[in-house]
Amino acid sequence: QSKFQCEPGETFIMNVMVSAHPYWVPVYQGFKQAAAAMGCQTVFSGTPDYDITKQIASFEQDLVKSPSGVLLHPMQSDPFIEPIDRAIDSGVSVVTFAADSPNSKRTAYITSDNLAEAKFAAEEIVKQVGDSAEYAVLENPGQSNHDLRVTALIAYFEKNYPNMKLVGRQATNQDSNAAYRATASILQANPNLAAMWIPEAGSAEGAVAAVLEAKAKVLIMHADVTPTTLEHIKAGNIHMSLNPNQGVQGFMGFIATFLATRPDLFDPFNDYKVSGYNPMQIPFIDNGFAVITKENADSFDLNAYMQGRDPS
Amino acid sequence: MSTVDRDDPILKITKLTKSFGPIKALRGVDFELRRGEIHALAGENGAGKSTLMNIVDGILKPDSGEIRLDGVPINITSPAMAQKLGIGFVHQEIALCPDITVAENIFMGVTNTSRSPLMDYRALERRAGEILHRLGDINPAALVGTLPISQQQLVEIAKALTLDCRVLILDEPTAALTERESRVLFDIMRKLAAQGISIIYISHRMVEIFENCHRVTVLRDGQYITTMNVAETTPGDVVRAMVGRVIDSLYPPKLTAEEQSDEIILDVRGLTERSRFSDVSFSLRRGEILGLAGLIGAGRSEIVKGLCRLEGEVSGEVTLHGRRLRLRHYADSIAAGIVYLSEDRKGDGLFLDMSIASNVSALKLEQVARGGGIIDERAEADQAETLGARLNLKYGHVGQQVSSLSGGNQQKVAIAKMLSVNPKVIFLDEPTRGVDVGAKAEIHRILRDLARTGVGIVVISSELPELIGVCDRVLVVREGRLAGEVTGEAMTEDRIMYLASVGNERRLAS
Amino acid sequence: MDRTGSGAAGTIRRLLRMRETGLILIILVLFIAMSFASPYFLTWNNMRAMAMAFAVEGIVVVGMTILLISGGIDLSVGSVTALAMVIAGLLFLNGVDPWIASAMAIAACTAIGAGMGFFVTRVGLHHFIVSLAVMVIARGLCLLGTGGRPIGLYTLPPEFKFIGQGSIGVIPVVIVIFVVVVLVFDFLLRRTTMFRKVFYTGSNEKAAAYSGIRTKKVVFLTTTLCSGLCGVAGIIYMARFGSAQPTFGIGMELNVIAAAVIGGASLSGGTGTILGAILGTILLSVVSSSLALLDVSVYWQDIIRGSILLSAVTIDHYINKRRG
Amino acid sequence: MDRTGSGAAGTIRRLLRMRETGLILIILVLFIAMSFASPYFLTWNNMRAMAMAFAVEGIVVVGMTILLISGGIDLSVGSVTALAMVIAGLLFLNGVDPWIASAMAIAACTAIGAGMGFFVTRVGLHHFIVSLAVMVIARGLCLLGTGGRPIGLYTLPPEFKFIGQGSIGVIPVVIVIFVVVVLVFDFLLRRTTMFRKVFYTGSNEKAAAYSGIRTKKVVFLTTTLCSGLCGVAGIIYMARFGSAQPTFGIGMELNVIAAAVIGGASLSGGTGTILGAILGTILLSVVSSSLALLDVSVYWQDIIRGSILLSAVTIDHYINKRRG
Ligand SMILES: Nc1ncnc2c1ncn2[C@@H]1O[C@H](COP(=O)(O)OP(=O)(O)OP(=O)(O)O)[C@@H](O)[C@H]1O
Ligand SMILES: Nc1ncnc2c1ncn2[C@@H]1O[C@H](COP(=O)(O)OP(=O)(O)OP(=O)(O)O)[C@@H](O)[C@H]1O
Ligand SMILES: [Mg+2]
Ligand SMILES: [Mg+2]
Repeated sequence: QSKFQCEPGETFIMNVMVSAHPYWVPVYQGFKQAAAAMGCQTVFSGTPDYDITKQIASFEQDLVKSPSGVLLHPMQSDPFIEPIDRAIDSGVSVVTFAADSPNSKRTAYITSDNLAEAKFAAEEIVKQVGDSAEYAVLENPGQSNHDLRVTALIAYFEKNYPNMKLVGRQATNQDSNAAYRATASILQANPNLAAMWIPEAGSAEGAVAAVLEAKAKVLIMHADVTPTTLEHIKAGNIHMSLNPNQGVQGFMGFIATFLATRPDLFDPFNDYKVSGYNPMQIPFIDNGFAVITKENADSFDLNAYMQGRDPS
Repeated sequence: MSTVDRDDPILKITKLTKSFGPIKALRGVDFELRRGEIHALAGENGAGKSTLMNIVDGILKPDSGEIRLDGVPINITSPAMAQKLGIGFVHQEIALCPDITVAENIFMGVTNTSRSPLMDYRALERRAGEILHRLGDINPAALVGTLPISQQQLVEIAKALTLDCRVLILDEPTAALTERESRVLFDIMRKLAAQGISIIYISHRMVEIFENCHRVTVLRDGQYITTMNVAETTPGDVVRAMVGRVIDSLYPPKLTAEEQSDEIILDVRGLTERSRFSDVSFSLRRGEILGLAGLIGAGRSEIVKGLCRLEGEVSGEVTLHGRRLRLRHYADSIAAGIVYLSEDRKGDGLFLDMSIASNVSALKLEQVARGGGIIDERAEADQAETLGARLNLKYGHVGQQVSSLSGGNQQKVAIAKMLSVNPKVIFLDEPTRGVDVGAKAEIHRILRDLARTGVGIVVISSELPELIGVCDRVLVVREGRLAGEVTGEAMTEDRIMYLASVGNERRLAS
Repeated sequence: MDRTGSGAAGTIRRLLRMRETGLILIILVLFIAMSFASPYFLTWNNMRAMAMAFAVEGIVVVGMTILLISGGIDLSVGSVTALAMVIAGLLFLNGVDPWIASAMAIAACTAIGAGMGFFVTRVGLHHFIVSLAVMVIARGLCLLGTGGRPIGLYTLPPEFKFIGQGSIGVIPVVIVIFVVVVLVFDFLLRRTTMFRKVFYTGSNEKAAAYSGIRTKKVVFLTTTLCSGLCGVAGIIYMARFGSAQPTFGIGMELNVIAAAVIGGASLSGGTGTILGAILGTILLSVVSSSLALLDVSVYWQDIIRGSILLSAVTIDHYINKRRG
Repeated sequence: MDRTGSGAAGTIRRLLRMRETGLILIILVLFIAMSFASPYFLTWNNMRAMAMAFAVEGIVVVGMTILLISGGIDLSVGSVTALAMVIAGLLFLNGVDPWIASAMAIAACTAIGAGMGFFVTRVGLHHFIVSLAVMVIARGLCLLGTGGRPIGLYTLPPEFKFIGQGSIGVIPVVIVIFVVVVLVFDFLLRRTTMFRKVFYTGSNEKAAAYSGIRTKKVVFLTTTLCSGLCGVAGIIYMARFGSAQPTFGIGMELNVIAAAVIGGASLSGGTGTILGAILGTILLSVVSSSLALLDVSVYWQDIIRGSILLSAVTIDHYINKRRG
């Protein structure tokens, strides 16, 4: 039997916050597929709430069940240092995904590279509207990956295309009605607005509605995807969307977690073994992102993808 | 009084019982109301009068017993149903909507059953004005919440009069009214009775019963005692039936000439509040009970509340035992020993959802606390029990919510609260509102005893006989000013009414 | 100055006596300030966009105001609105005619309101806790129905989308619906005997019951009505956005209650007007839109928004105190 | 059976008369059911994790309960808690001693509470609207101070982190603090003259004023106290997480108010106990934790959670009604 196989009954847990969010669905599918290939059991866990205390409680409860490893999306980095370290000390391997806790003892971190996304978006915008145009962003202060997507794009423009002018920057917190309101106002104040960059899909839905209503010609790019924005992409109302490769995130995330449970498989060319570290350390794995356009949009219908699959 | 049809009771109640947990409020009560009669219901506080009427109105469900209306057994389940059956009810505790105008309040029941889908505010206000005109001067467009309690009581009465009812229940409607308003009410009652409407009238005032009612039924401790024809009985008999013993003298003896002292306890000079009252000056001598008389809205309550710094921005001097007081808040007054018993026990007198004990202790918690402000629950209970016994309070245990007491007993809790602090001066605004004869005499005796020990007592009452019976001296208030003073022989109802209403002919004539 | 004037002077005097005058003045000042601050503010397009931003929520505000007047409160408005979208969306995807699907969704929301009304009036629980539980349950149903994923409804027929996206002349249909709802309920609430009972019940439930009003029925109906109007709002949102979002309206309840309270509704029942509540909605919405129009830094927006809210209610309070 | 027993029987009878008995029974039933449903439930680690999940919020619940009893309400608890973390965190990063920084942060929160108290008692606005504005403003301050990013504070000295992460014996310090706060305020509220005035004020503000109680002062102080306790909670969270999070506590207010209300506090003031409120917190928290432990599908969790909440208050209501 291969060493890349689980013991009977060996279980891995994926723990997230706001657990009903559809983002996790394909991630967990990837996680499950890798687990199935390696004969492992999986559990989807976490808290439905946007509440750090509850997520920590659920993580600690996961530990009570003594799983082999946990693939964790920590809502905030520092509060998880102590729980993660305690888990590792008790022999449970922990890998983070989509959000990190860099100062903890987690062995690996897998995510899509928000800086790469922002850079791609910036270059695409310049390609479409030229390098001296007005643009606006919507944001969600406090959510780190969204923050990064926005700030990185602004910084990239400032550095490389100084003639790009930021004329609107509004917090809409994934609320489509708030995004509608903000976009409508930005459009009023800036008739020459050429492009918008939106770090998530919920706000994009509201922004599109406002742009369509105002009959403005604004290039909209956003990250993530929902069925509605997908349809807008197909209809040409949204130029394109950058979607993290969620499946890869889950699949590779599982493998990284699995590997972390079997440090003996590996004799690294470094000091880790002698200095007591887990040699299966991977500081950063990029799961990549997909560019969704009119042409390939059909492959990103989550409802179609989930047809006949078990979400749990 | 001969129009009463003797053999055809419109309402017949047999063997009605009702308990609240361990308290048996009614134990097999019988009652019979004839067509066109005014039937008084008498009994001590807590005898079960309101409970009985609440059952007739469908507010409470009886445990057992039968109610027949027009000879037909009937199960009244809600006030709405009672109203449909033609039963109107003026409640002991005023129940009006404070955010709504007087006119709408009066016609609430009518609006409810109205077939017209639209409101006609103008017509409402006009019709409300017509009814109110007879009762007193109230603006139909005013919000009820802004009216003093006495005027609210008038609104409550006006409300019942607009109902097209066959049985009208009045539960102590005159408790906060002066005689003038009461008389208007009695006139209306008699007219209604002449039209064949049957009226149940609850009151602790024997005079009212004997001047206006045909028969009287007495309850005691939730039991039916007797029904008598008013013409064939005397107030003494009724009282004996109520309390089971004779109450000989209703009012305690007044100060004798030699007891009178020149020592001034409280001296008030030039008390003024912008629009409500001005230049009120009087002094209170040791041992005497001072009365304040006046028409409704004359400003008696306001003067006294202002003096205690409960309301308004008041100027003027207050001297207690020769020491000038600097009062800024009511708390200062309490600290100085001056307390005020509110006329509106439900609105600002009591914490209805709290226990008897914590109500009684509220004025000065330190009294039942050990060092450092820790409440001694035993001491708090003792305090309530002692004062409760002194006032003849009828209750289960001192942890009971005040809202579960009968109206008169709630009033006693309010009085107990005032007495708890051993005050130097007490202002009592309608102190015996809703209190039965026995307890009333007891309260009067307590007031007199307190006065003799040097406590200053000032009584505001709308019941002139009470003022005359209890007080050594009465000040008459008219439109926010002192209109005169009566003492000794001159203390008659006519004299007081004259002083209260001179220059106010228009209102008196209406 | 004391004589009762007729005509224009009388109208002005009556206006000044209205509770809403303070709010109207505050909004006017805001409008004037904004039209100096931004040349785009007083444009037709901006006005239209601002109105679109509060019109649908305004329908929920109407329901909430009536419920508040009757002495109730409803925390579930956000999730019930979302649930309406989800139910109608799922039915439509399963082949049901969108109009029928919408009617069924509104009926379902109304039934939820009736359920809350049951727990409040029959069981005797408090509106707060019942609607909190329903808020959680309805959100759960949204998630269960959709797996947490928004439902794309691009295939909705154009005549259905028209109610959310179309215009009659230059006026968007959404705004027409909003105005009609507001006018109808304002009239009902001020003028009909049926809705006056809502005030009586909220002002003093006991007094109302003693006058023969079936107060439980009144509360039951206002609770049901509020949820029903959430259903209507959900359908309009669905037509407008062309999608059903299971996470829609999180936190909406506070906004909606705030609008009603700013407009003079009391949390203890008995007072409130539709006009006032709508002015409250407009105030909140115009402040948000203005901050966006002026491109105020996101880190300052909340601070400014909260401060304006606090100042506005303070000023309004003093205007009313002076007047009354 | 009617004789008044002494000893054990008397204690039981007294227990049965308490308002909290219903809740205790419900929680017991839940515990028993859960220990059959999951072998992990009754483990020390699980109990510890569950207690840690509600301990700090429990301190806020204490403040809210007292405020509710006095007739107030506070929607700003979540953002004020976050603000305490942010203020203390920023001060610490700028070289202030962590204890002094914490004291200053708590003082700042207390001052915010005093500000709300001012608007409520002096200006005369409603708690709801004032605290809503403050909720928005405080959140804005958090964002402004941090740029929306959490502040990492692992350099906090270990003796400071001890209050959030340490244990005394096997008992986490957080839980010790929580228990002490609960016991102290339970005693104060039940037994002291000072806090009795809170009940009087909430029960009937006018009657309290007519009893010589400075009701405005009372309301001012309860409002201030609640915010101050949020400050304390924020500091403990900071020590526990080793970071200050500007987005912490969003939506916390509903949870906290729900806990107090489940525990018998009335939204119209005058009633409530600390014990009851804490039981309410425990109930809500144990339900959430149990659903997580049982791996219930997320799409079902909200539905079950809401239903349990509704059933629990219904059962509690009937138990209390029966008892009289
Ligand atoms: N809701 C209640 N809960 C418990 N006991 C009650 C309740 N209502 C009334 N009682 C009790 O029932 C008895 C009868 O009360 P009721 O109000 O009928 O007296 P009453 O004759 O109207 O007295 P009063 O003259 O003081 O108004 C009293 O002992 C009272 O304490
Ligand atoms: N809150 C209020 N707002 C406006 N006017 C008031 C208010 N309270 C009392 N008044 C008015 O002040 C005047 C004095 O009322 P007050 O209650 O002192 O009279 P009173 O002599 O005690 O008579 P009673 O108590 O029998 O009505 C009345 O004209 C009354 O209408
Ligand atoms: Mg009575
Ligand atoms: Mg008076």
